[in-house]
Amino acid sequence: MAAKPFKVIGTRPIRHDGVDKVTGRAKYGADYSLPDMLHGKMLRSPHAHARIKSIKCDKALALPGVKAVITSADLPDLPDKMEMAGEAPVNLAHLSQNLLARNKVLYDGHAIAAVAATSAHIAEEAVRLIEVEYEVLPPVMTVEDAMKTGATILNPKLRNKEEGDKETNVASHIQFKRGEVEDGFKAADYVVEREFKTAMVHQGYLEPHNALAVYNADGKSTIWTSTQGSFAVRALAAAVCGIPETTLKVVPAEIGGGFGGKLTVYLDPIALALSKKTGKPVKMIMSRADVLKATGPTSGSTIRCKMGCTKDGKITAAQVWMAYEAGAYPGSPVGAGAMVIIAPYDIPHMIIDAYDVLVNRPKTAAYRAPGATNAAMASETVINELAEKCGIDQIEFRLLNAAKEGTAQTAGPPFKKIGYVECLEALKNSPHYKSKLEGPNRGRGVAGGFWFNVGMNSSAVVNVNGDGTASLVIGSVDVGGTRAAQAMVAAEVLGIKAEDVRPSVGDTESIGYTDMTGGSRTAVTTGAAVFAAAEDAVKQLKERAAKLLEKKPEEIAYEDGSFYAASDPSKKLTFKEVVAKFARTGGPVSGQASVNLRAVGPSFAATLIDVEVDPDTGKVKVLRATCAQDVGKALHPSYVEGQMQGGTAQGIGWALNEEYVYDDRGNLRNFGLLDYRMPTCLDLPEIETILVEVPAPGHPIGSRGVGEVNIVPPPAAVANAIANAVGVRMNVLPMSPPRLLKAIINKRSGSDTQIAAAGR
Amino acid sequence: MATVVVPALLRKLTDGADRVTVSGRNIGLVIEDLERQFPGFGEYLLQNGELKPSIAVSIDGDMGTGGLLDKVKENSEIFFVPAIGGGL
Amino acid sequence: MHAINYESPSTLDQAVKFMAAHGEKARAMSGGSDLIIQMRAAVRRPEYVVDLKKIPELRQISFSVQHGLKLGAAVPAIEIHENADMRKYYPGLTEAAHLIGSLQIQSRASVGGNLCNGSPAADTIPALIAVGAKCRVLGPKGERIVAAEDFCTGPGRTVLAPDEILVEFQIPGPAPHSSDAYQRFIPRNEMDIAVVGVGASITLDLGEDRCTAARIGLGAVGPTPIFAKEASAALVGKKLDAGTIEKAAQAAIAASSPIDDMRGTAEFRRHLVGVLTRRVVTLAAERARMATSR
Amino acid sequence: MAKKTVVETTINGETVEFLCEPRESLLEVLRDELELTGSKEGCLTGDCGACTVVVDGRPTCSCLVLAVEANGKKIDTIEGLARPEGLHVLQQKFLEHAALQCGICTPGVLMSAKALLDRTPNPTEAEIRYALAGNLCRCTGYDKIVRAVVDAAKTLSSARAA
Repeated sequence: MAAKPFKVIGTRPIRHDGVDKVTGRAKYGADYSLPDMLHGKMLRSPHAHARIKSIKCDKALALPGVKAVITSADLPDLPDKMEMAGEAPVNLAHLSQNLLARNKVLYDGHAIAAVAATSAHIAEEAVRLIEVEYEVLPPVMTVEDAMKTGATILNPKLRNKEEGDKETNVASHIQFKRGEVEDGFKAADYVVEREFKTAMVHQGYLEPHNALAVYNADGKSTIWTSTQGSFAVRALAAAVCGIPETTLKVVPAEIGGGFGGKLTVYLDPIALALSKKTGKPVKMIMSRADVLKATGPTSGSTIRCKMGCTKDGKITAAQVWMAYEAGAYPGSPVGAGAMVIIAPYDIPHMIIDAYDVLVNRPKTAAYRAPGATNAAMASETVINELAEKCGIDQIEFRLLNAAKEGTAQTAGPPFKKIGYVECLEALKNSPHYKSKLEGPNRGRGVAGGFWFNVGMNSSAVVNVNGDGTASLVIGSVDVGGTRAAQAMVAAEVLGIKAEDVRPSVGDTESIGYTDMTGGSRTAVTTGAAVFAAAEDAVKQLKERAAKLLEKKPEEIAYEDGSFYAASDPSKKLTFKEVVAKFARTGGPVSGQASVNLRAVGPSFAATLIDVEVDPDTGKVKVLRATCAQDVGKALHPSYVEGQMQGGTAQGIGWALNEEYVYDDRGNLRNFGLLDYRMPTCLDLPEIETILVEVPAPGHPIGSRGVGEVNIVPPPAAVANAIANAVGVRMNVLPMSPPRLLKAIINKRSGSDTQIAAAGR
Repeated sequence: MATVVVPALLRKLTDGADRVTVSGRNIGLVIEDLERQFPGFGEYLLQNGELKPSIAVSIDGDMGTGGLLDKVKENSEIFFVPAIGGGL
Repeated sequence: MHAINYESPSTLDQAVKFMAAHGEKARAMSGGSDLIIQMRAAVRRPEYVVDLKKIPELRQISFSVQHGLKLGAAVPAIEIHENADMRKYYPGLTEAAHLIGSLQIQSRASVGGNLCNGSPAADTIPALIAVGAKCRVLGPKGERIVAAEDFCTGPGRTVLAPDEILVEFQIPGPAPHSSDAYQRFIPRNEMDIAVVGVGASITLDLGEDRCTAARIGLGAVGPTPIFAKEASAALVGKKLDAGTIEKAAQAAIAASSPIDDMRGTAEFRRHLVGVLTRRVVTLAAERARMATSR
Repeated sequence: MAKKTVVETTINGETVEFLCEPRESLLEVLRDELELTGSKEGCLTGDCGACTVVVDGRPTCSCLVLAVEANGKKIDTIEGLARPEGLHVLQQKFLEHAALQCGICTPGVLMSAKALLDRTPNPTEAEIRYALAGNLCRCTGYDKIVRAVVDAAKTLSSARAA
């Protein structure tokens, strides 16, 4: 199939859900309502670290309109170990305690109680009437403080197995080792070692978390919610509430952005528990402040990166120490960070030590290529310093060391066919790189990035209609246009127009198990499921055609929209002719497939960014950006470009102004979109995209995940551009005006340009 | 005999060896053999009779199902790597 | 949000009477782009919200070169920017108003609301100080006039008594060869609160090539916006060369007393006061040079 | 508790009467009372623009307007942008240029763009970016949104010329 030229894949049809979304008709989680519905609101901790001594709810319950108040006492106490919930490994005790604190609050905004009332306003007022007595504990806000001996301990159950079973804030230590790193550094002519600090940042989806839950008298319940994974919500919400998983139906609403932050649950189990207690539907919508204080951020980090190379530019060794903020419970993406930080390069000797560290900040969640962007900020800027020392162009230097098919990945297995070299070549040959950059305080920077992509499980059903159209049901939530891409895959296999396939996202009872939309897996794995389901339908149609042509099914070929027998090609039946007769040839035709995809093509990107620095204020203007990414095979190029532009934009925000700012009491200061500064329309240039297509081995279409890797290079590319513009090497994210100005002033005064991460 | 590439922190169990040879026609049997040769391996890899959720297996460059029945060929190359999920 | 009552008087007299009756429990609102947010966050919990937008005096812009400008306290920022006289004769005050939030906010937010909210970082206040705005305040005891630089008494606090309302700004007509400018520093290019804001008005004697009058206002570098007297004086009677402007910039830095917060460090803010004072004085002087004698 | 007030307003050309508490925002009433859920809640502080509607010809954050203030006003929401004959040119261009991904910011962006083009038929790219600065989009990087508005402006002005 992949050999034949595609007819539908690679074209740009209007997305099937488009009209609903430009007319305001598309229903997102918050747009659902039920008769007699209550509204839920949460009480959250004003302290970063405290013991809860008592919770009094009587005043809140006395307020007219209040129907119920719940605390962690209303939820089952779950086992404190990693388990599979559905298909996802999760520590249910930690999950449950993060939704409603048990005994201890571990961050500013940690939920303590939930109220259900007849209006949202009444619920808010009731929350103010709940009285909580705290014993305030000292907050631990940085990985440095958390790893100190004698540090305040967040979770006494956590033990350091490596050092005599002591209490610790280090949830895990992972190490990767290849060759003898000291030998590698001996062989180097140049060695660069830097320490980097990157701030905690949020995914920043515009739609706050929401949930509408109804628990019925028969013990069956339903949740409508904006999530990246309806089956994950089913598993996690049921576990937290202590009900059988399959008594819960989860209906995925349209979702207003996720970027990894809507893979887990926050409100869903709470709304369900409130519904169970009141017997009425309960709707919850998070405030923006709660979204920032209590959901999703990805880890801030401290990374020490040392690399050496020969004078002709061959990297000989890399040594990395990295510690990521897990937040209040274990689970930072430091493992992934460790496996990507030097993965784009063929380095004979390396050692990487990675630590997952508890701090009094929100439990981190996945964010687009989790752990990779902070990691690349370190490795990709050190690489530019090495390139400068060698006097080699920054793209050429990367080409000299780029990973190829057969290069060992950090964890050991060799890469199959990958396209990093092709991305770098594409960037090198781009009009952008060939253009001259003139003017004072302007600079140009390149960086590369790698992300795995995951396979996991997907299901799809293709129902062929008598009029020659088809309906497609998938379990993958559509965050950015994947529904259209899947319809195109079905259309390609069925030999009909993309417009003639009507795709829809099924709920947990109308489609087979499907993992979350995440890990850049949807176009790839669900695409493979749709491909197989459509082939299943075609196989059945061949049998029908065989009856009509009075031939054996195995004789029947389907090409260019018509069925015929090899023995008699003159007698052809069109797709429409065959499906029109399905009732008389054996009934409806419905193709189905469920896949567990394991060979998944990882993706690489390389990004080129021009900046202009205002040396008086330290403010950076991004003048031009170009992203080259290996997408395997683009299904719908417009939405692939959109992913690349969106990831680049988020990466630029991370580079320049986005950060969590906590005061010394551990309270988040910037919990609104005024002071959590995501890029506006005026902060970004036109973002150019180059789609590099190196087909992924083992995939029916050759697609690779396209959603994530594009966020990885920008911060390092901006840092490299700043260095090129004003000669200062930034080792901190974000590179906000006060920090860059300080570096520029330090450089003028001749002092070390390696600035402290402190201060804003 | 298949080859297992030993995760860095487990090389203390194999007195530093980064590759060891094992017998067994599937991952479950391979882990049994590892435990026999290098006591402690099992505890690191298994949790109540199943592969730990945090660990993935790569056999000859392809990710395994996460189950213990994944086939292992003569002279297969096996890696135990941290699982990359969707990010829960 | 707590339960509120909404009142929308259509005359000054009704408004004054209502505030006199409910002052302590009432909060005046014009655009609401600060008050509604504060009520949602339970920072302010008034029983009565008094919407002043329907009072004609608070919605007018009347200007003549001779008599100067009367700017209603509740005129939305966007109407100020759309007014040709405002853009021509008070470009600094106009650009300050045009920097409040997004267009969606400017369709509601007013200069009066911006001042009464009492934020040290409010964009229009340094610009009001620069043009020498006087604030006409009305209460049960009658009317009083307060200079813009004397209006704020601390973060979120002003000279307004609970039963008083701000009616309008009275701004002197532009002298020949005079103009104003306002600039702020923000990390993004829109949708931010000023890390530092500086407004300046400059009057020139072109024949003598010197500055005959100057006023510099500073924002976000103290508990209230600041009238930088010494900085202004440093320009008067001088030729506006780099040296003179640098003296003013240093005086402005000396006049500022910033703090560290999430939006910037004190050190960074002091530096920016210098940068922006140089830029704003230079820009205002250029405009004044262009301004034909009227 | 304050008693409810009757508000009479014009929404998408239709006279509409509704009953609301003084503390309810225009956004709440549009979404919860009138079931016009096209306007979205993103922040309730006027920083994201997802709730943008056009009030008397001006783009406005409906989360920062008390519903009682809407009395006697003319309000246009995303639900009124398309006509029975078909989509508004802006809507058509957003689809053609793939100027949306998750779509949650799209109604607000479209209403801001509509207000811009009604006052400024031939905006520069800078004017477009300024007019949309109050509408955050986290998915697209704005690039395709700007292209779509540029194209829509061209199409509209050539239609006017013809």
